[in-house]
Amino acid sequence: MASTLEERLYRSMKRIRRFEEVTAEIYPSDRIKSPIHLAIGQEQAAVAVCDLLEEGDWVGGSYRSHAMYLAKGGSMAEIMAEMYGKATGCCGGKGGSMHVISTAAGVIGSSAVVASQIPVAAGYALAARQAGRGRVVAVFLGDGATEEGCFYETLNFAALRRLPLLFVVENNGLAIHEPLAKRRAVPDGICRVAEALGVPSTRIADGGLHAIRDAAEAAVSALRAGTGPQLIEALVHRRRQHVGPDEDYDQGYRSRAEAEPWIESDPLPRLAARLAAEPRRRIDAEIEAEIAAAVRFAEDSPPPAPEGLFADVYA
Amino acid sequence: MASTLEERLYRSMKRIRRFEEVTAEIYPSDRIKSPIHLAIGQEQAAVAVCDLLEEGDWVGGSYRSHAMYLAKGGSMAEIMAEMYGKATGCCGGKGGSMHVISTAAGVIGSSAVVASQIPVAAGYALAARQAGRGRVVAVFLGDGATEEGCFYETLNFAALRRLPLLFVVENNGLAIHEPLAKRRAVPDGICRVAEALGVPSTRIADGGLHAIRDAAEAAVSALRAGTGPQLIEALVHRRRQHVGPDEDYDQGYRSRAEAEPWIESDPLPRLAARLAAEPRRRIDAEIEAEIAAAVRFAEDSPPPAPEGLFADVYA
Amino acid sequence: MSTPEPRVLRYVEALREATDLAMAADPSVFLFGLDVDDHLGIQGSTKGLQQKYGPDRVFTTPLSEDAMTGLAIGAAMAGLRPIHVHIRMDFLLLCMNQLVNIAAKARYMWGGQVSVPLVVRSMIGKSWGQGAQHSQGLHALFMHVPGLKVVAPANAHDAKGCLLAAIADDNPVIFMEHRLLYPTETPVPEGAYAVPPGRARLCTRGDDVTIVGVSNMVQEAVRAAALLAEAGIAAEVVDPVWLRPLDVDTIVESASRTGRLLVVDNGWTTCGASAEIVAAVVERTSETAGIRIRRLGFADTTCPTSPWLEADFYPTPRRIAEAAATLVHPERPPRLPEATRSASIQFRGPF
Amino acid sequence: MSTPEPRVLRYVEALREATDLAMAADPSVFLFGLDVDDHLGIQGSTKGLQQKYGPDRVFTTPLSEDAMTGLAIGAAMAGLRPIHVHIRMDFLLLCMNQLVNIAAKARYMWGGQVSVPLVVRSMIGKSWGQGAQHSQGLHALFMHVPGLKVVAPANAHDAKGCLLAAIADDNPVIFMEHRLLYPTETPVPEGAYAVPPGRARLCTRGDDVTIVGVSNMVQEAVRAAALLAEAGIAAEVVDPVWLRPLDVDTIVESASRTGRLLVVDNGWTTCGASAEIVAAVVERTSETAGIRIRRLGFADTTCPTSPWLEADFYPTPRRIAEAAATLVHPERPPRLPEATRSASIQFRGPF
Ligand SMILES: Cc1ncc(C[n+]2csc(CCOP(=O)(O)OP(=O)(O)O)c2C)c(N)n1
Ligand SMILES: Cc1ncc(C[n+]2csc(CCOP(=O)(O)OP(=O)(O)O)c2C)c(N)n1
Ligand SMILES: [Mg+2]
Ligand SMILES: [Mg+2]
Repeated sequence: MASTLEERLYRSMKRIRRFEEVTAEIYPSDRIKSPIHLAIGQEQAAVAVCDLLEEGDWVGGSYRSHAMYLAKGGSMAEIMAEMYGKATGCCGGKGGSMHVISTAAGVIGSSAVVASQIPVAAGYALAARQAGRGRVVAVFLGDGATEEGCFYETLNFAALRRLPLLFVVENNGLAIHEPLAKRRAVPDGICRVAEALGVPSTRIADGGLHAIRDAAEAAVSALRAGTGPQLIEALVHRRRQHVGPDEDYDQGYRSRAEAEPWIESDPLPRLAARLAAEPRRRIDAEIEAEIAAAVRFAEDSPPPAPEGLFADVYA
Repeated sequence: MASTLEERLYRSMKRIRRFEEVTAEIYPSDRIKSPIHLAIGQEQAAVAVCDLLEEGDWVGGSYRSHAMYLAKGGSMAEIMAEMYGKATGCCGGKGGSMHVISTAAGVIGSSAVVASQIPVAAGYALAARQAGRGRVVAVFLGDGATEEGCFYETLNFAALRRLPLLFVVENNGLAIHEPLAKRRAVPDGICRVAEALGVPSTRIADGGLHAIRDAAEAAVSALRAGTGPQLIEALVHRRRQHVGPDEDYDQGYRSRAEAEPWIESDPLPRLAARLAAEPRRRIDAEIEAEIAAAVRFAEDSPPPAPEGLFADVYA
Repeated sequence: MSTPEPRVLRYVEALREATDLAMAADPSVFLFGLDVDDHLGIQGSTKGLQQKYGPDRVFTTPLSEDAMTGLAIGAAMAGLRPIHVHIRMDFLLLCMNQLVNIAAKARYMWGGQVSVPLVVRSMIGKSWGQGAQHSQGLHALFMHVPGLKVVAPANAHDAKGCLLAAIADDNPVIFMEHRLLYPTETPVPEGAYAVPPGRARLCTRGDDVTIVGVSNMVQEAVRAAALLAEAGIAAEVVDPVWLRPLDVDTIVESASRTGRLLVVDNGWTTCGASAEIVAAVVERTSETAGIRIRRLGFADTTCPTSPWLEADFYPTPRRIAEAAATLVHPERPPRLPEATRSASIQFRGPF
Repeated sequence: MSTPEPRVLRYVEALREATDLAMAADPSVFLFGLDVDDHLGIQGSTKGLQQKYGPDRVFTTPLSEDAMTGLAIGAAMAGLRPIHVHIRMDFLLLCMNQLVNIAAKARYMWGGQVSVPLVVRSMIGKSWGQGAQHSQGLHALFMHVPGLKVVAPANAHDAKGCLLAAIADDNPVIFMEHRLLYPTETPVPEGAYAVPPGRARLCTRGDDVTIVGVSNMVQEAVRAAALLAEAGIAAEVVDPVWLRPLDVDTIVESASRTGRLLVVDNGWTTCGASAEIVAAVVERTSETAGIRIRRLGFADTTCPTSPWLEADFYPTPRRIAEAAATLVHPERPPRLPEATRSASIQFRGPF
């Protein structure tokens, strides 16, 4: 039975949220052996955009890529095992949480050097355009990444060569603890830069999942039609530390009051409210089972064999 | 007797033009031992902007910096000797035509890696702002340089910290032989990028010297008032090869027809026409004498001593 | 009369104290880089300095490493003395053009008219899944380039003295820190002092084998020396402190005396600091010859995140000791005690 | 029956022919970079290829080296085989983040799921005022990093064979050319052939001294060998061809036999290819020891533009010969003939 759009979105969002919540719960036990950058509170861009993508499309992102990886269909067991440093992880234990990948699901390896994923995704888009089958690439980046020169260079080149590349700026207003106003003279000018370079852009100021999805729908069909790159900037809110499992509203660099409107407008309970009790309970149960299985898989998996250290330095 | 504005501009422009023409004449003799990137046909931005600058202000530029160097008051003898590779050159023979400098005249060392001078000039502007004496910095760059990420990064930072920095884009429509349309999706969008980042910008489409000077006058007084960076884009035409002494309209990548309107609107004969015969003859004579003296100085100067190879690696 | 207990500081505090002293003494010194002004303050090494010196002299930046490096260079040529901080050395790869093509060459290619008194602080990460892009010791890339200086203090005393020397230096200095050294303590004199280029430091004395360590590997080498001592082998551990310029003489003297040279780097060996040290020693001693030589460094792989793999990526006290013992007794290296006892040795001097 | 004269090509033509062959054979190969499609075509090495293969497979770019490198890496991971061209090696400093943090590490950090079949062509400039920023041989920076391969063909035959091998390689290859080699000629077979990693080339045979040359310095070393021969010294000139992976065995064999090793690099010595070669040889031979060793390379300065200074910046045949002669006869090195006769020697083989 094909699931409805609402079911799909709910499932995807809930699956990411719960995966990360469980990850945060496990974290203090030191069984996860990797820095973690959680997307709790800002999953919607990945959920909305990936809902429009198909097999053969690609997504790329940063160290904060659990959401993108899961939304695009990456294996939950393999990403959990990766964070545990196990041989069965999506990178065989060589990448950790910051470097997730799934060529099977169309997830480009994610990168921990801010913005470095952007031109790499453009390279996939170049290959997609060359192949000529209407495939598209979505690259996720933070607001901080838009300050790097290679964001600018990639926008220009993508526009020049009409690459099927969707830039998705997940603007949580922070780079680690530094607010946008300390980093950009025109804090709300990201879309204007893209437009000046020839990349049509849409800004969604309230982080609404459906608004993002509508924008993505228009953008992706333009991409498939070959009219060139598009950009979506979604304002969102990061609820946890930059890195690590906890909340940090008590650290002084931001207040809980700032968070309140975002928590109120959290798309997840809204999606939940729009589902009937039955499909919701079934979906929730499936998610919890998947997470439990993923944790078991990670815990039961063997560590990498020592000789693996020297494998895959070269192809 | 203080010279009039028209005399000043004529002298400055003519001095650069003749210096480069003589350089081009000498070049086939192999006495100049350096690649040369001539500004013949596009001297006006340097002339106009430097006319507004004072002692204590700085200018920075690329490998194509003869005009800037001379307009800001760099020694003609020393730049000629530098191109000859002599000990008396402005870099003691270690920089050649691409790396001119004059700390005495406020010329930041010019750099041959495209766009690399831009953030360096911003550093001077930071120091100028810190000193708080209303000093300003003008950085000259080509249209090609605007494609480098560090142009973007520097615009943003300069706007954020309100640096007294004037970006002067000498847009000759070419990067070596490649036209703008092969490099930018929005070929006329340079000013829009700057504006999107918070840098007020002016575009002078006809390369008019007085129009550039008017824009520069407004920009420099804003800079001195501390309101932050400004950008001027001047469309200009390069009449010689990218590198080397000759014209190259016969090479197929551009036609002489394109050049014609630019040659017709060449500011130099117009300036000449506005001067009375007498001051003009005197200025011309002084310029020719200065050039002859500079060539003699370069030819008569000794080569660097061998032990100079190891000097100034470290301070 | 008892001499007073010397004051002990952690490496991270020593860095902060050096910066504070330099900024208090010279208004042209300023400190900037991503996150230097947040509540964590680069692990504490820049904490409170913005409050003390204001946002014009201590400030964070946009994520724009390339331009920010150019900015620092320009400011330095214009007469200021910037300290530019990077939380990982890996990110310097974004600044290579400015550092190598401008900073290193400025004074030379512009005929001595300018100098670039710039300090670039950066930290090497290790353990807990730092992985490929947050763990690199890239000092060799900078040692290669004339015009740059490179320093890698391995203890709190040198962290302060080298940072003060670097700030006072009129040349660009790549200042390399190690995350795992931050909590380590040594006696650190109050007030300003410099540990300038020119002199390597002998950390332990011994006539059987010379072990040169770099950055964090100095501490690992000292631990290895303790292991070796229990097996009756006297190792002389040398800390070059400054990598460019390098005090080759001290290393040559020691290696000529012991006849065995083990260089342990906190980085890859190929074209690395260890290659340079070996080559420099050999060039100066090849007439007399006969020094047995060995290099250790990162495994010749990318750094993996899994702790089971990462454990074999780095030289450890035990592996260092084994390599040294094999140089001393190539045919029948002695059995070494378990590493547990010496693993906790904290390097606290001598000075 | 006379054997036909072998076909002779210039280095630059060999590069173009290799590219043409690879593009004809494999539609996934594409060629891009600043100015590859203009009427000069990177000195001719890319000339006419856009006309032949169209603007989707041969194209110029904006001045955006950093992003264009990321683009190449992404395209390579997605299944294409990019050749990215830079007219100077110095400009690779703008691409270090992508090359070192992504290209070199992609396969490893992403668990073997991807590979990066990328060729980065770049040219080293020399003479006529190239100066500080247009003359650097930066191969050591790349040799340092596991995951990259580095090759420096020194003649037309190898230019073609190495380029074809590099394009066929599933790893990122830094392909280093030298401007002064472009007009040099050797016999070059028609059709495709590979000069893959693994085997250094013996250019001259001799038992008195081993001279390892890199890139253009191979040719200078061959000229030096001619000078030495006139003084009765038989030099064995070794061209490693591939610098990473490096065929150390051939060098060790030769140096062990001659007892003298001179490494002449087309780059700086500190942490350079010459340091690595010396260190690698010494590590493998230190038990037997006794090889006299010397390095030559760029002067330890920035490259000056003035020809009077530049003349002393580079190793020359004469200086190479003098260093080799001093290794052979440390007390009383023989007088060498004037360099004029050998200066024109063109390296034409053997293959
Ligand atoms: C090139 C680079 N510079 C600095 C860092 C350190 N760093 C890690 S995350 C981060 C902030 C990035 O902010 P943003 O792009 O908005 O992403 P977010 O974390 O908010 O998702 C910084 C500065 C880095 N990893 N890479
Ligand atoms: C970073 C870098 N990339 C490439 C080059 C080679 N190059 C030299 S000049 C030039 C074109 C620059 O064009 P533009 O900025 O418009 O300046 P113009 O020459 O027109 O004055 C290029 C590509 C270089 N010097 N530096
Ligand atoms: Mg953010
Ligand atoms: Mg131009």
